[in-house]
Amino acid sequence: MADTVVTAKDYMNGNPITWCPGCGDFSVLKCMHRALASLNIQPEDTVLVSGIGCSGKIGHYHGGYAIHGTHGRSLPIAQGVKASRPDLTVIAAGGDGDGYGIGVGHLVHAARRNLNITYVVMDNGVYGNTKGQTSPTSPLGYQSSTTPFGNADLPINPLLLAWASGASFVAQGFSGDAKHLENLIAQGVQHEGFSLINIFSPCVVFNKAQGYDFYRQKINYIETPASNAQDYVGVITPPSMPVGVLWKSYQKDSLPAKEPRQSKAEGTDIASYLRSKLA
Amino acid sequence: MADTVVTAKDYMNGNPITWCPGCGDFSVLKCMHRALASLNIQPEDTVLVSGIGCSGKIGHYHGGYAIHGTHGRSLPIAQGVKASRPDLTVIAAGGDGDGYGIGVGHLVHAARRNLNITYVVMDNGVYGNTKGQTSPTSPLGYQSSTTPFGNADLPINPLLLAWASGASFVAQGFSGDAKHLENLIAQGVQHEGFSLINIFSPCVVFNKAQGYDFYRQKINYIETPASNAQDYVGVITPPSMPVGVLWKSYQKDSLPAKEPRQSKAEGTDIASYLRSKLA
Amino acid sequence: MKTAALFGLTGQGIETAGEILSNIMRSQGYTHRAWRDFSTIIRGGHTAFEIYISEKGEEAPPPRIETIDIAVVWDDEGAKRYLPRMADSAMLFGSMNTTMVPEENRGETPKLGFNVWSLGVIAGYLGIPFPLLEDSINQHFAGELNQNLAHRGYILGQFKNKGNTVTNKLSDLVTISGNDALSLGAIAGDVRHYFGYPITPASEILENLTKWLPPLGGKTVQVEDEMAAIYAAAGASYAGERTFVASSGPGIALMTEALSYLGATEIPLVIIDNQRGGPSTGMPTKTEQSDLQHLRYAGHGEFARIILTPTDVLDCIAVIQEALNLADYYQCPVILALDLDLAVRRVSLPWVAVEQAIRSVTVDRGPTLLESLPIEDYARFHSVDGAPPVRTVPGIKGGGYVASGDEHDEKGFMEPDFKVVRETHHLRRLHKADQIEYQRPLSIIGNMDAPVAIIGTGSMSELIENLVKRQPEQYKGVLLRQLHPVPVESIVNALSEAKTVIVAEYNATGQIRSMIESALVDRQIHSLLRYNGEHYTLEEFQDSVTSILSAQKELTRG
Amino acid sequence: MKTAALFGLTGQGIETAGEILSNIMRSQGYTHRAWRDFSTIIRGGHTAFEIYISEKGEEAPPPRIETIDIAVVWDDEGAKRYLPRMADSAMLFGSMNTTMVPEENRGETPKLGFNVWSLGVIAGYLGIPFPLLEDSINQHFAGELNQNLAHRGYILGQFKNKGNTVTNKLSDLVTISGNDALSLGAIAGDVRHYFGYPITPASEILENLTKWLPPLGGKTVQVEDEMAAIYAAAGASYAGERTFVASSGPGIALMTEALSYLGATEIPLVIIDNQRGGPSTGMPTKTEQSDLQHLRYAGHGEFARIILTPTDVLDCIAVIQEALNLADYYQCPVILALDLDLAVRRVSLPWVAVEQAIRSVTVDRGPTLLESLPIEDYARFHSVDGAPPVRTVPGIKGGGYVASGDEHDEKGFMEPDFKVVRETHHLRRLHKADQIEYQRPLSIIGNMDAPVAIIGTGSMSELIENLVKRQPEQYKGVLLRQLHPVPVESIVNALSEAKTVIVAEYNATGQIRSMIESALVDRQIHSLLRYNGEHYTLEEFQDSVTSILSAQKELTRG
Ligand SMILES: Cc1ncc(C[n+]2csc(CCOP(=O)(O)OP(=O)(O)O)c2C)c(N)n1
Ligand SMILES: Cc1ncc(C[n+]2csc(CCOP(=O)(O)OP(=O)(O)O)c2C)c(N)n1
Ligand code: SF4
Ligand code: SF4
Ligand SMILES: [Mg+2]
Ligand SMILES: [Mg+2]
Repeated sequence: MADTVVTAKDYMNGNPITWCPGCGDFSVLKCMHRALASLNIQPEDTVLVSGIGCSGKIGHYHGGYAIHGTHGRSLPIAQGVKASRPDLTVIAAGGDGDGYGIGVGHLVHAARRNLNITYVVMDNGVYGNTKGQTSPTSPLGYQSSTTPFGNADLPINPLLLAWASGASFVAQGFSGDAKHLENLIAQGVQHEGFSLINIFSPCVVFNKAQGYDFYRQKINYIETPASNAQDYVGVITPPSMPVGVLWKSYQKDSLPAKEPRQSKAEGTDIASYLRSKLA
Repeated sequence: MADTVVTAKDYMNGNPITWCPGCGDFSVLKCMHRALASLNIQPEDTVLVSGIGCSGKIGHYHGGYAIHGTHGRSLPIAQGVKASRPDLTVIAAGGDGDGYGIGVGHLVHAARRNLNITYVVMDNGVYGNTKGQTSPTSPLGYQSSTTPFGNADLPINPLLLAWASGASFVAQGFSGDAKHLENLIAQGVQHEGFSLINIFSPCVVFNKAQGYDFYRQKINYIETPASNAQDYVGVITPPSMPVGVLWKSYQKDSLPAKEPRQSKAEGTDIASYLRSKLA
Repeated sequence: MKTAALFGLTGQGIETAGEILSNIMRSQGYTHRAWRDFSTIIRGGHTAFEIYISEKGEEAPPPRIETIDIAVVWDDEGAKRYLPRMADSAMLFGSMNTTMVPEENRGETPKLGFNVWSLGVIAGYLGIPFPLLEDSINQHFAGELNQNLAHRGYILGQFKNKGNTVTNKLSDLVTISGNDALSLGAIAGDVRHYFGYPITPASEILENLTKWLPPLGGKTVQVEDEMAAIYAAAGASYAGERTFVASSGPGIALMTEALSYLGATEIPLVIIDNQRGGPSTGMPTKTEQSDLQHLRYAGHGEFARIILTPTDVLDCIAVIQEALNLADYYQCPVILALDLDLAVRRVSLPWVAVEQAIRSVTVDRGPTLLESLPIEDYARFHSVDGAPPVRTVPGIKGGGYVASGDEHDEKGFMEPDFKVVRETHHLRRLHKADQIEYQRPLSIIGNMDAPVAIIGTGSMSELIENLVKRQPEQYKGVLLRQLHPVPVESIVNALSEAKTVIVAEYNATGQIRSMIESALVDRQIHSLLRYNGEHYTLEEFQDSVTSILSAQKELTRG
Repeated sequence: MKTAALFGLTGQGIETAGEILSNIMRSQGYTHRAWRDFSTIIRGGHTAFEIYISEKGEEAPPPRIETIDIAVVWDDEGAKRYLPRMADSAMLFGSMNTTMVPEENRGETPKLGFNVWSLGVIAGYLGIPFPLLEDSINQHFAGELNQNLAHRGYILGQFKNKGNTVTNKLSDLVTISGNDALSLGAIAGDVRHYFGYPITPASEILENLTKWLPPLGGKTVQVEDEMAAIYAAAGASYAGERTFVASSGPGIALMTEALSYLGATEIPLVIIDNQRGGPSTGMPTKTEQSDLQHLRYAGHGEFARIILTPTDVLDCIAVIQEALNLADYYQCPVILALDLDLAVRRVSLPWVAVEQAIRSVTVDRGPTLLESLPIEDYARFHSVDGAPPVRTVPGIKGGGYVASGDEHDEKGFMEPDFKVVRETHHLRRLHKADQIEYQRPLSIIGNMDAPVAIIGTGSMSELIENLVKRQPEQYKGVLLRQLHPVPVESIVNALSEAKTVIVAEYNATGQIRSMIESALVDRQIHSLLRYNGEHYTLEEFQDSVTSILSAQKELTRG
């Protein structure tokens, strides 16, 4: 349906944006829309499925079709859309708590199922929306209302986890570098399979320690994805904070190719077809 | 409470065992009991928490305390027991569907939380109890009633996944080698932190392709755990089917050490204590 | 009617033997109904197969009854179970393990050939031509040993054949279970995608659709759990594709949060609960109707839903199609509550009846906008005069909107003035299905003016139907198909002059009775409850009904 | 009573200002109640703080009322909201952004100093000595700018101080919320371990216990989701440790499968649902009582449960302790249903009252066997004369057993004869809490012989109590604390001669009314329903009651 040339603006729906001033998620929204526009995908052919959290509100600002799901369930919903409507461009989006905490089981299975969807995680290392509790990516020692004596649980390394689950495309970006991020998202959308894009997207209210400056100082840009497992593990092992496309394998959508949709109206007599299936 | 010397027999509770003749799980039960006895742990000081599946029935044959949980929830239950009663030896046990399918989110978090529990997975590459559907560890191309045209989802590699989630002890065993397995379980129980023991435990009814002979031919014994990430990834990458203790890091239980349990009865006046907490 | 039973251990192939027998009877044109007693033990638990064969060429399969004409048992456990039910104890056969079976009826048979031997016995007794049996056995189990066993059994059974012969009764029968019927109906209802997770007794649906959808350009996905299933289905439904989910108690319970989400977002979805014995994992292979109040209320907050309960296998075909239409129209969860017996009950019946059920409902997408007409200023949740709002699907230009579980206004905007939208949008969404337009809320069986009405649904229906057939002066049946919203008027009309009402249900608390209470005022109400997981035989059912009524008489007298 | 309101944007520190004000009033010995209007928007949404201060030295904090004595607003949105509620519109203050505020009441204040300035205005008006205010502000916000802002505000407010002076009214007040009360009660009830997952409005409980448990040798674990929370709690409870879970709608819905599991295994557990606006994510910062039927029925299959509903902040302290005792005794899920307003409502009240509530209940573990006495032939689920079975905990020799959600016999064995155990074990487990021994099923407010009874619970209680105080001849109140099993007799007795009953609840379908219907027969029943998420002021409530009754009169006349 790509008949008209679209711009990022066409993707806005006019809803007032209620993130805090300075929140990293503004940049993610903008980059996503720019990436989609750069690929000339029509807004009505996109479905953005988001989780619950500050990050999850992104669905409300998407001028195409959007599903604002429940906490941790964006990936199952997104896979449901894609499996039944492969013609659509499907993006799942949410926070670190949503995706790596309550939703991490779905991430593992989405990665190995490898449907052609793009998963954009706004990783701020905190539960922003519920006012600053420790999240699965909060660093060791992180102090918050739920870990006043310091976080003692090893943080999740999304790059390692998604890869270990079989993700065919893993990238990391930073909302402080929009040009780079836009390009990552575009690559993720173009990748034919499951792609995870983890984005350092600062929460300027509840996680001030991991703000823009922090990331600017720590991140290292990677130009080419690792070519084997050992290299990959080397590249992503902390303290390295790589950004770029880090892993890419060229498997196709792992499900059997979808044949064109048929229905009663389109010829087959369903009753006769069903009779042939019964003993 | 280790006052008497215990034997594996003391761990049996006399309930009739209803696994199919030849099922790999018999050996797992026996090895677990032998391992516990070898460590001279009293049955009443053990809690075995199992999931739902053929494998999950293991709880019913345990002569100590046992919780037969729901599908996929053995790890949360086990962690609840351990966090509140660190004096107990806590083992979680279940199947590949239970632990790597519906329950995989809990596995990821249990690994990174690193409580001192041992997780024993009877991996038969199939849903035995519901009569032979494809499981998360079924190989690519596996045919079953739910994948008659061949499984197209990348199987989960539990060794990689648990490790990527931060597990401090990862081992793999084979129910066809009881001596070896008993030793693995004993090491897992002794490890102070979360230990995963993935066990090739054939389902002789629904997954005949991955039977005892199959494993006997494929497995390779590993004597020493890998000393770094790259080595580990090398050791566990298919087609290698390593058995042995494959990863071990000496972190202690990651939660702050538990102070001795107090209660109203034991001195503190709770009301005064609480007053001190209020403005 | 002829009835036969087979009893042995799981792993002995009792189920397969049952299937072969059923197949033969089907090909011979006998409508029939099978009943299976499942064990959770894969190898070594006791299991039984019973078959109820109509001899009169009736189209409707017969119900489960008490009297067994011939039974073949592996051990004394089986003898104990079946002797009390035998019309003639001389018709009990068994292996050499048995002591209670007449000596001349015992046969040498290895553990793993027992099923084939038994098949022989029953086929001999029923007068099935041996070559027919031979063929069927060859298809399933090759080897001379099996042929010999079958033959030995056949001789033994034939000996007791008192003139039974098989003649073609009806042509073109098919054998289907409740789960098969749901699968057929779903496809007829335009479902092409299905997301499922195995669970007894709903796995069959996933397994059927996995085979049946791909040639139609559809597919199934085996997902990681039931939450993934219902949310994926919600995604597909949002995307405009018809789908549904099916599970049983534990899996349905895991879908609770999603029910509320579907309610809030008005995404249409059909949810099937094949109820089994609860609570928790409970009795996974036993029948129960004990999730009904849960299905009525599960989910936080307040939202509309519809609950339908199919009454027999054939009915499942139509009901799921109707449910898909209702979901598209009312844009809310539509729940189908079956119980295990109905879900796994296998019946043989004429294909024409099945075909008629398949064609009985037309796909109606309601106010779903599937064509790509450009829309101006679309408001997804805007209703004109209370009618259901128009729903777009992705791909339609100008139809984009956000479906959010956060409270929203008619455009889907999530930070509305709650004081306004709760009085408008929320109330519309909440009350939209308080009254539904549904043509078949219940079926009335028998004479309108019978003094006692028996109300029930699901697997209970066959018992009610056949009891009414036996005593039409005394009883009439009301088979409930619409459980919520309660079709008060239809029930009151159906009960008409019946002053005494028995609500028969498979649970311990009388859930159906409480749910439809407002339709039962001023009647003498009794509950007939069973909760041990086993489907009644007709005679057991009749006895229970009779004793309830005589207790009432006692009371009236006393 | 004196009332003050503060209105601004999230991120402006309105909440902190409110806390400071509350702190000062507490330290000055004024019992009071705070009310907050939350926004889901972290920065930039509108938010309000209201404080209701008792001047008469009453021990019980006052309710939310309509009349506001002084309000300070950031913008005209606030002016619009509060003008209609002002006793005297000359008492509306605001920033320079406002146009509706009297010019002389406007002050220059930066966006981020507005809260401090406002505090000054209110403190000046209330006659709080400036040094007191200065101290408090210094503790929270250092810097001269803030002092200046506070001072400028103070001068402005003082100008309108019509003789308000502060004197010590009561000594040793503490300020606690419903969530604080639950946390205190839990610790008093011997809870030392807690597994929690953040959610509005229950996160505070996790946050409190995280600070308060370690010195007692306990701890909290922030788990990955609500299923992990409830299953971990089940594990701890099985292990003999007292614990509970707390969440709100979405999280509670995710616990549904576990409810059924707890029911089946008879593992004691207390579950707290701080209800917020539904369905789904709904209105996460607004109050509602709309999960009640869900709480009553959620979970597949049939099992016993108890539902209690605390009536005010102080009550929470006792009720959670009682709930822990009931759970240990009846060995089933005991659910506490609060609504958001009660959970987050902060009140200042005398410590002695809190202490009394803490000490009012004694820990009673019921038939839990905590001592290591060797046991012979222990049967975990064996009941003598229907009494709850003895429950062992790990470590007790000979007490080992398996807790299974699969149906089992009295020893816990999972392959029993269902026909036997369903009539014995299952029925005992199902009906064990049909009648419970609970001393405080409800509280009666006012005169027994008032003609109109108002029934309600949770946040509604303060309105009922205070309306009864205003019109004792007309109304009496029945504050329900035991919702399920329905305390029919207690309700009937409480209603006594009241022919007219109003059931007041925060939902759209009258859930409490339906649940207690059997206790309301032969009365004229009315529902007072609100579902827009905002807690009534007393006057709004009174108006609603009055209009319901006048409609009734109309009817009677007409
Ligand atoms: C089932 C459920 N549990 C808890 C919540 C409360 N909740 C809302 S957002 C959130 C966490 C958000 O953290 P994250 O995903 O990191 O998003 P962020 O706000 O940081 O962008 C939680 C716990 C919920 N809405 N649903
Ligand atoms: C919530 C829920 N969903 C589904 C089921 C049905 N079920 C029982 S066991 C099982 C899978 C068992 O597979 P696995 O964990 O590999 O154990 P195995 O039987 O192979 O030992 C399933 C899906 C259930 N009991 N509960
Ligand atoms: S609280 Fe944090 S994550 Fe949420 S909108 Fe504000 S800055 Fe962003
Ligand atoms: S079905 Fe398979 S896994 Fe289950 S008991 Fe039998 S052999 Fe073991
Ligand atoms: Mg976050
Ligand atoms: Mg398995």
